[in-house]
Amino acid sequence: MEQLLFALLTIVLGVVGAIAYFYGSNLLLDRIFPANVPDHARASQNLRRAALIRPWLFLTPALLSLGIYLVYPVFSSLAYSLFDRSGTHFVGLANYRWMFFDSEFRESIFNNMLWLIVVPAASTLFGLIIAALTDRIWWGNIAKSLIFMPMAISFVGASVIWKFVYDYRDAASEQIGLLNAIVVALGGEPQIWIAMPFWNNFFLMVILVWIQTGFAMVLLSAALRGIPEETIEAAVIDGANPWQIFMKIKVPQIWGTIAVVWTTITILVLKVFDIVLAMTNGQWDTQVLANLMFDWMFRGGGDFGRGAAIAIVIMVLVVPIMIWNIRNARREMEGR
Amino acid sequence: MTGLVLKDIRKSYGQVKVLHGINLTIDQGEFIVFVGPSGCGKSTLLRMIAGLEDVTSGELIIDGHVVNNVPPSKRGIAMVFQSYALYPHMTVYDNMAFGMRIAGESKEEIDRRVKSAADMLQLTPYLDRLPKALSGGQRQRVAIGRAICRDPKVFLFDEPLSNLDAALRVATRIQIAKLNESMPDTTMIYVTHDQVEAMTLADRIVVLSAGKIEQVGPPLELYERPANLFVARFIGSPAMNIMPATIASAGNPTTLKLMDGTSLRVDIETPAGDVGKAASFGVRPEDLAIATDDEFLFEGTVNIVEALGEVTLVYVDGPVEEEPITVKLQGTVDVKRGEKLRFSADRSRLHLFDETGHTYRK
Amino acid sequence: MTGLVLKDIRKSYGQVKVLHGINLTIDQGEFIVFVGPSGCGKSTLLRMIAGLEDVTSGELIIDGHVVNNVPPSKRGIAMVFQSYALYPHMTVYDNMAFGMRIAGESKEEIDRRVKSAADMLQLTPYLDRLPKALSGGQRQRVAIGRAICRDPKVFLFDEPLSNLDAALRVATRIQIAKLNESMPDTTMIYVTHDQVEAMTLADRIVVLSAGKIEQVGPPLELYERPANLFVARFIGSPAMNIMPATIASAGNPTTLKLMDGTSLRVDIETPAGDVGKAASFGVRPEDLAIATDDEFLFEGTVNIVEALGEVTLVYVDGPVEEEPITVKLQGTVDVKRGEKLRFSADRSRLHLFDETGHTYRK
Amino acid sequence: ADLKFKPGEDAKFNWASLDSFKKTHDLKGQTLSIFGPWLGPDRDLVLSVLAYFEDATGAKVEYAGSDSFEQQIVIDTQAGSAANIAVFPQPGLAADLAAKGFLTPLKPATAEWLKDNYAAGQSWVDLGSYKGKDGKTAFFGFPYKADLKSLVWYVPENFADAGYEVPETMEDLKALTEKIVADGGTPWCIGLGSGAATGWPATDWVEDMMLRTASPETYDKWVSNEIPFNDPAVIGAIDEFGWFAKNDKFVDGGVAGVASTDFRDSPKGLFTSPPKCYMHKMASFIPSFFPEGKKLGVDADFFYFPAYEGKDLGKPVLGAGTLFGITKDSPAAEAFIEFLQTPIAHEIWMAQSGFLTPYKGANPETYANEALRKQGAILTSATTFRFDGSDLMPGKIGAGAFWTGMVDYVGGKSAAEVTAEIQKSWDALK
Amino acid sequence: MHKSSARSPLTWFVHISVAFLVILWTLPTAGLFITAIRDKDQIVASGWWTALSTSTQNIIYRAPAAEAQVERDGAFVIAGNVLEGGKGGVSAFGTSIREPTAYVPGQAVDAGDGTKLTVEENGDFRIESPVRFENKRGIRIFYTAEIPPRFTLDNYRTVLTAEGIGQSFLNSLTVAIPSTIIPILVAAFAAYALAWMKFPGRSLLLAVIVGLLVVPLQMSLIPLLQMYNKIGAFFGVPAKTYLGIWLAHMGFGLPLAIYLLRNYIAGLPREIMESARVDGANDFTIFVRIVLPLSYPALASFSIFQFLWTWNDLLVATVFLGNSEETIVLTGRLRELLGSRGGNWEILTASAFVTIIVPLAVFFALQRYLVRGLLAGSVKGG
Ligand SMILES: Nc1ncnc2c1ncn2[C@@H]1O[C@H](COP(=O)(O)OP(=O)(O)OP(=O)(O)O)[C@@H](O)[C@H]1O
Ligand SMILES: Nc1ncnc2c1ncn2[C@@H]1O[C@H](COP(=O)(O)OP(=O)(O)OP(=O)(O)O)[C@@H](O)[C@H]1O
Ligand SMILES: [Mg+2]
Ligand SMILES: [Mg+2]
Repeated sequence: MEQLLFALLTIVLGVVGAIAYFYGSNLLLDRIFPANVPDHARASQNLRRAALIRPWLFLTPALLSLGIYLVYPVFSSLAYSLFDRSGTHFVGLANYRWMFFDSEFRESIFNNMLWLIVVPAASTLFGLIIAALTDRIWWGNIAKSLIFMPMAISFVGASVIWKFVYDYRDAASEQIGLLNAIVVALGGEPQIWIAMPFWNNFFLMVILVWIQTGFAMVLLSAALRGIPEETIEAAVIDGANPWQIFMKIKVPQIWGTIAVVWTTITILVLKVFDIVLAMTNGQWDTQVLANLMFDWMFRGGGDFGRGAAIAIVIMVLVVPIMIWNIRNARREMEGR
Repeated sequence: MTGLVLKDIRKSYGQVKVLHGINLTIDQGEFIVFVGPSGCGKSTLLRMIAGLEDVTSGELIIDGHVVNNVPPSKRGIAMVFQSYALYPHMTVYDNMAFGMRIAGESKEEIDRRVKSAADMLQLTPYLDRLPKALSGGQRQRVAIGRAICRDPKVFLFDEPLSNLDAALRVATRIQIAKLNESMPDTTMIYVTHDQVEAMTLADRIVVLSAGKIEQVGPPLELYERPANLFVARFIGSPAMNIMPATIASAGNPTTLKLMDGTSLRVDIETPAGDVGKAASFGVRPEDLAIATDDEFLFEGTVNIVEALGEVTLVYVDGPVEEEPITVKLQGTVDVKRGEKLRFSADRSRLHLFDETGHTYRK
Repeated sequence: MTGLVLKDIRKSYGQVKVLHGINLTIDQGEFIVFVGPSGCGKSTLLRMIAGLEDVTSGELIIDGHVVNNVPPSKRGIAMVFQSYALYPHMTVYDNMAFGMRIAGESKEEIDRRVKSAADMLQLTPYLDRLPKALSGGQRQRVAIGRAICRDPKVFLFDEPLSNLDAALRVATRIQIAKLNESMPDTTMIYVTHDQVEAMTLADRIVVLSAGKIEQVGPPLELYERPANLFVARFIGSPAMNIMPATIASAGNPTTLKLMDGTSLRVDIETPAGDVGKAASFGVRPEDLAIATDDEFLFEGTVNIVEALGEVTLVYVDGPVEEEPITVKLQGTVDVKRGEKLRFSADRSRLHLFDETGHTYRK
Repeated sequence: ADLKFKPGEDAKFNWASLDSFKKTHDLKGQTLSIFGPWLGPDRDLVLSVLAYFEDATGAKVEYAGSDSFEQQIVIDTQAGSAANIAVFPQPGLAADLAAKGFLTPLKPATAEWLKDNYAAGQSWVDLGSYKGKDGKTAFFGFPYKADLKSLVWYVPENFADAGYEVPETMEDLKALTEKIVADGGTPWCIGLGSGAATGWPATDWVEDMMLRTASPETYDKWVSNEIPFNDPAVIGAIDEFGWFAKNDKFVDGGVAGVASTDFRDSPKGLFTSPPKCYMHKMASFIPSFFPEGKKLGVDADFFYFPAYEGKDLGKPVLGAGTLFGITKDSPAAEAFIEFLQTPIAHEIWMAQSGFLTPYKGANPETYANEALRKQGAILTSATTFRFDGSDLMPGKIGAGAFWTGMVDYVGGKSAAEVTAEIQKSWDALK
Repeated sequence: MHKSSARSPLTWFVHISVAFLVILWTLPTAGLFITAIRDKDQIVASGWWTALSTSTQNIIYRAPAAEAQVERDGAFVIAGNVLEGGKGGVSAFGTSIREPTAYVPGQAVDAGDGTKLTVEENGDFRIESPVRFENKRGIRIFYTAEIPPRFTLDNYRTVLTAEGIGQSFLNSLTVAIPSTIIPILVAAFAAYALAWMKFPGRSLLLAVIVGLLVVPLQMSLIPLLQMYNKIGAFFGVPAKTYLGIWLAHMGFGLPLAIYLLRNYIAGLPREIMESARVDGANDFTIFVRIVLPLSYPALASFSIFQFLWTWNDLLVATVFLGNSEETIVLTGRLRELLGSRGGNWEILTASAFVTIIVPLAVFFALQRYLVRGLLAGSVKGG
C-alpha cells in the first residue's frame, strides 16, 4: 500500500512537474509581455516579443536533454576513443589501427553487412506483404495485431522464445525445439542451428525480422491506405491484375514510406546487440559491431578506448543515412 | 443498335438501399448525362456500369451481353474520374500507355495510339512530364487521353470538370463535346451536377433523385416540360419559382388561387375532379418580366437586387410569405430595394403541378 | 472615414515576387471583392491584411494605424477560410466562443454574442454539434458565425463558398449579402473567382492579375467599361469576344479593319495618331444577336450549338481563323451546325482596345 | 533482519567470535552497500550472513545482485557510483579494476592474517594481489567462499546397478568411460552453454587437465602467459579434454550437443531413466541445478577427478573463490573485511549449503552435510592447489577468447588452431 | 477495391497466405504460452505442440523404505502406487536402471535378495519378501507411464510469488509511466515549434534531431552516469533516482518522438492554426487547445512505442536506477529469476510471459490508434 502510494506520488510529481514547466514558463512570458494592455501599440509589441521568445520555451527541454543525453556522449566517446584502456594515456589513432587488424572486428563488419542487407529488406518486405494482404480481408485487424505482438516483447523475452524454437536435442531423444522437430518429422537430422557458422547469422536475423515486421507493417499499411483509391480503380479498368496493381501502382506510390521504414530498421540493426548477446554472445562467428562494442566496453574490466572506437565506427556507418535524412528534412522544410 | 441496357438495377450497401431499380436503355453513340443532387446515387450507378461496384440485383447489358460478372477491363469501358486518378509516378506517356502495356499491345501500336490521343488533346509537349508538373486542365486532359487510348465502347465520366476553375471548365467542356463528335460510335455517360455541362453536352439527361430516375429526356425537354416538381426545380438556375396554390376551376385554362388570394389563369388543362385540390404553380425567373401593361402575374416588393451586368437578379417578396420570388431581368435594370413592382410572364411558359408533384401536361 | 489603406504593398517569397505594389483605399463599411486568375495573389493579399503573412514592403493601415507589425488578433479583423478551418474537436458553440474565451470575455457576454450570431445564421439547433456532424453549408455558416462573434472592424473572406454545391452557394451568398447589410460599419473584403459572387456582392471589385491591380470599380462599371483587355476578358461569362483589327480611320466613329478584310465602324473616339496601329475589337456574347436587317457586324458559320434552355450558346467560326466567336442568344433558338449566320450588335456596346490593351474610352 | 541461527544456541558455532566483533565495532547509522553476482538462493544465503554483520554493528547493509555483474561493475566504477564492497567472481576482473585504480587496497595486516589462517594461505594472498594504478602490487581482494572444481558427479545407485566402481586414477576413469560405452551407455554429460559466457565449463576441464599433465609451475606460467597459450603443454591438456568431449559416443547428445547444451541443464541427464549419462564433471556449486529433491550423498554423489597414476603429479586440486574488494572506502567497508575474518562469518554459510572455506579457524562440523565436509576436506588437504586459471587471466582472455576458443575447439577446430588464436588476442592486449 | 472479385480464388489465396503468416508469426510466442502452463516434467520430455496428447515417460519411483512394510500371510509387503494417485497407466517396468522397461505390468519379477515385485497397469505395486525388510532407503522402481497431458499454473505461481515482484512491478510502472508521458509532452512542444513556429535555424535544428536518431545508446551510459554522480554529489542527493531515469529515457526517446510527432503535427491543416491566431490565441494556447487534442492519435501511438521501450528496458534501468531491492524493475527481477534458474524452461517461459503481458495489454488497448496515428494529417479542416 505504502509502495503503491509512493509510486503514485512519484508518477504524479514527475508528470505534474513537466506540465508545470510548460504552463508556468508560458504564463510567465505572458505576464512579462502582457497582451491585454489598453495601449494598442504596446500590446502588439509585447505580442511580437513574446513570439520571439516562445519557440525557445517550447524547445528548451527537448534541446537540453538531446544535448545532454545524445550530443555530449558522442563527443565524449570521440575523446575516449583516442585514449587507452585506462583512459589516461593518449594513444592517438592506435585504437582504430588495432581495429583494422583485428579479425573479430572484420568478422563483425562482415556479419553486420549481412544484417544490414537482410534484416531491413526482409522486415520491410514482409511488412509490405502483410500490410497489403490484410487490407483485403475482414479479419485483417486481428491478423495485424497478432503480427505486431512481437514488438511488445523485449529482446530478452524474444531470445527466450527463440531459444526454445532453436533448441537442440540429439537425434535419439525427442525434440522439444520446434525447428528441429519439424526437421526430424521431415526425416532430417536435428541441427544445432545457432552453432552452424555463417547460417547461424540468419537464424539470429530471423528474430529481429520477426520483431520488426510489425513496425514496418504498421507504417506501410497506413501508407497503403493513403493511396488514392481512384488510381487503383483506374488500374482495374485498365485491366491490371492484383499483382500488377500492387507492383506497378501501389508500391511506387508509397516508395517514400518504404524508404523511411527501411532507414529506421537499418539504424536499429546497427544499434541492436541484445539478440546476439543473449543467443550466442558472438560465438560461432556471429559477432556484430554493437555487441563487439559492448564486449570491449564492459567485459573484462572494460576498455573504453577500443569500445568507443567501435562505437564511432557504428556512427560513421550511419552517416550516409543521416545525410539522406537531413536532405529529406531540408527539402520538406523548403516546401512550407 | 442499343449500346447499354440497365434492367431493374438495384444496389444496397448492407441494409442501406442506394438504388431502387433503374431501367434505362442507352443507344450506341449516345451522350447521356446523369444529374441529381449530391448523394442520389449517380456515382454509384456509373461505378456499377464500370464494374467497380457489384450489382446487387438486376441486369447490366453492354452490347447485348450481360456483363454483371465481367471484370471492368473486359467490359470495353473507359472511365475518367473526378480526381483525375493519374498514376503519380508515371509520365503522361506511361499513364496513357499503361492499359495497353497490361494488355500486351505491341510497342508500335501503343506509340501510335498514345501519340494520336495526345495530338487530339494537345498534350504532345507534355508526354514526358509527371502529372505533378501539369496544371489541372492538363491533368484532366491526360485522364481523358488515357481513356481514349483504351478505345472503349462506353466512355464514363464522373464529374470530370468539377476540380477545374471556371475558364478551364468551359474550355475542357468544349473539348469533350468535340471528342464526342469525333467518336460517333462511342457511347458516353457523364455524371455532373453542373447545369451548363448537362445541358450543353447531353443527348439525353437522366435526372436521378434518391436512387430513382425522375425523368429522362433531351435537355430542352427537361427544361421546358419537366415531368415533376423535382425536375422543374432541379433544372435551371436560379431555380424555378414555385408557389403553392389551390385549383379554383379546372379545365383549360385553369384558374388558381394563390395563398394571398390572388387569382391566376394558366393555359394548362386540369381534370375537373381536381377542383379544390392543392397544386403548385411554377414560373422560371427568366420567364418573368416587369409588367408593362395592366396584366400582371403578381406584385411584390423588391428585397435584394443583384446586378450581374448581363442580367439582373431581383429577389421579390411576393404573395408567399417565406419564399421570395427570383426574377431574372435581361441587362442592367434600375430597380431599388423596397420598390413595389408588378411582374408578368408569357402565359405559355407557366408550369402547374398536382398535389403529388406531377406536372399537368399542357 | 477610411477603413483600410494599402500603400504600395509588396510581397516576395525569397526571390519570387508575388505582389508588386498594391495601392488601395477602402472605405469603412465597403464590400470589396478581389478577383483574378488563380495564383495572381488574391489570397496572399488577404492574408497580409489579416496579419498571417508578413508585409515585405509598404504600409498597411487599418483605422488610421499602421498595422504592419501588429499581430492578427490585435488588428480587429476576422477571417473566414475556404476550408472552413473549424476546430474539429469543439462544438459549434465552442468554436464560436473560442476567440472570446481567449480574450477573457465574461460568460454572459460570450453567451449573448454566440446566441445572437447563431440566431442570425439559423445555427441555433446545431450549437451542441461537432463540425463533422454538419453539412458543408452549415459548416461554412459556423465559420462565418465565428467571425461575427469577434465583432471585427474588417471582415475577410477567402473563397468562402467554393466548397459548396450550386444550390447551397446561392443560398449562402444571399446570407452574406444580408450580413453585409446588417453590419453597415464593417468593412468586408472578399476573395472569389466566381463571377456571380463578385458581381452580386461587391460595392467595388478589385481585379488582380499577376500581383498587380488591373482595375478597381463598381461591378457594373467593370462590366460595361473595362479598363483594359484583361478586365474585359475576365469579367463576364462566357468571356468577351476579342478580334484583332487595325485602325483604318481615327476619330469618332472609328473605322476598323478586321483580319479578313471586313470593315467595321464603332462609336468610339480614337486619336488621329493611332491610324494604322493594331487594335483589339471586343463584343460580349450576350450583346450579339442574329441580324434581322441588312446591317450586321460579321458573318460566320455555326460550329457548335449549346442549348441551355434559358439561353443558347452558339460558337461561330467568324472572321478570325483560330478563335471562334461565342454568341449568347436568349431562349431556345433553332440554329444548326454549318448554318451561315449574320450577327449584329448594339453599337454602343462595342469595345475597342489599343495596341497595349488599354481601352479607348467612349 | 532475522538471524538464521540464534546466537549462542548451537555450540558448533563460534559465537564468541561474533561477540568480540560486536564489542569492537559500532557502525550505527552507517550504510554498507555490497554489489555481487549472487542472485536467487545464493542471494538469500549471503543475506543470512550479512544479517549477523548488521546485528553486530548496527550498520545497514544493502546487497544488490546482478547477473550482468561484470558489465555493471565496470559501468559503476567507471562512473564513480560503485558500492562499498564488490564481490568478484573472477580475480581477473578485480585485477583489471585494481589496475585502473578503482579498488582500495586492503590493510597489509589482512594479507598477513590470510596467510596464517587460510589453508595454502600464500596462494590465496596471491590470488587477491594485483598491480594498482601506481604499478605497485598490493592486496586488494579478500577471498571468501571457495569452490572446488575437480569433482565428478554421479548417481551411486546407477553405478551400483551397472556394477561400476568409482575410479581412483585417470587411467581407470578412461577405462570406465570406454566400458560404459561398451555396455551401451553414455558415460558423460558435458554442457558448455551459459548464455553470454558459453564455453567456460570447458576451461575448467582444460585447467584440471593441465594440472594432471603438466607441473604446477607450467600451469602458473601458462596463466601468466610466460609460456604462450599455444605451448605444447596447453595443447596437450586441451586434447586430453578432447578425448572426453570430442567423441560422439562418450558424450550425451554427441559432440555437437556439447557446446549448445546449457551447463545448468547438463547434469539432469544423470537422473533420467534410463540415464543419459553416468558422470558429470563440474564444480561444487552444481547441486543447485540438480532436479528437486535429490539428496546429496544418497541420490547423487561426487568423486575426485582423479590424476594419472603414470604421471607423478600428486593429487592436484583446482579451485576458485570469490573475492571481496573495496570499491568505495568507508569505515563500514573496512569493518566488513574484518568481519570476514571471524569464524562465524564462515560458519553461518557453511551450515547452509554451497559454501566451502579454506579458513582453518572455522569449525568443519558446521558444514551442513557430509558431502560439503568431504569437499572441504579435499580443499584443505590438497597436495597441489591451483586457482581457476581462466579467472586469473585478463578478462578479455579468461572471460572471452578462451571461452570462444573452447567452443570453436569443440566445434571442430584443432587445439593448435584455437590456442594460436587465443595467444593472438592476448598479444593484442599487451 | 474491386468488389466483384470478392469470392474469387484470389481471395482464398489471400486468406490462406495471411493465415499462414499469422501462424508463422505467432507460433514462437504460442510455444512460450503453452510451455508456461505445462507440467515441468513434460516440458523437457516432449515438444509443446504435443501438450494435448498423452506422453510416454520413463520415470523412476522410489518405493518407501522398510518402515512402510506390513506383515501379511507371513510375508512382508511394501505396497503403494507408483503413479502416486496421478492419472495415466503403466506400460512397462523394470528393476534396474539398465533395463527400465524389461517387464510388462502384472508380471511378478525378482527384485533381488529374494524379494518379488509386481507392478500393475494402474500403478499399484507390491514388494514382497519372506523376511523382514531392513533397508533405510526404498528400492527404485523404473516404469514407463502413459501420462495424460497435465497443465498447471504452478509456474506462474512461482514467478508471481517470487519475493519482491510486486515492488518491482510498481517500480517498473514508476519508471515507465512518467518516462512515457514526459518525453511525449516535451517532444510534442518541440515538434509543434519545429512544425509551426518561425525562428532562425529551424530546419537545421530539425535535421540535427533527425540525425541524432542514430546515436547508439550504450555509448552514452558512462559519461552520463559520471555526470549524474557529480550532480548527485554536488547536491548531496543519491545519483540514481527516478528523476534521473525519467530524464534518461526522455533523452533517448526524444529524437524518434520529435520526428514522428512533427510529421503528424505539420500535417494538421494550416487554416485551423491561423484561424486560432486570428481569434487571438498565442502559440501556447494554440498548442494546448488545438494541436494537442487534434494530435491525440499520434500521441497515443507514440506512447505505445515509448511505453514498450521503457517497460522492456533493462540496460538503462540497471545503469541509472540500480539493482537494489527497492529500485529493481520487473525486467531486472525476472532476469534475476532466470539467472538463478537458468535451466528451468518452466520458469523461463512463465516469467517471459509475465514481462510481455503488460505491454501486450497496453498495445491491445491502444492499437486501434496506431494505424490512424501514423497516418499523417488525417484530420481535415472542419
Ligand atoms: N460504400 C458505401 N457504403 C454505404 N453507403 C454508401 C457507400 N458508397 C456510397 N454510399 C451511399 O450511397 C449514396 C449514393 O452515393 P453516390 O456516391 O453514388 O452519390 P452521388 O450521386 O455520386 O453524389 P455526389 O454528387 O456527391 O458525388 C449516398 O447516400 C452514399 O452515402
Ligand atoms: N509560401 C510560398 N512560397 C512561395 N510562393 C508562394 C507561397 N505562397 C504562395 N506563393 C505563390 O504566390 C502566388 C500567389 O498565391 P496566392 O495563393 O495568393 O494566389 P491566389 O490568387 O489566392 O490563387 P487561388 O485563386 O488559386 O487561390 C502564387 O504564384 C503562389 O505560387
Ligand atoms: Mg458522385
Ligand atoms: Mg575456468
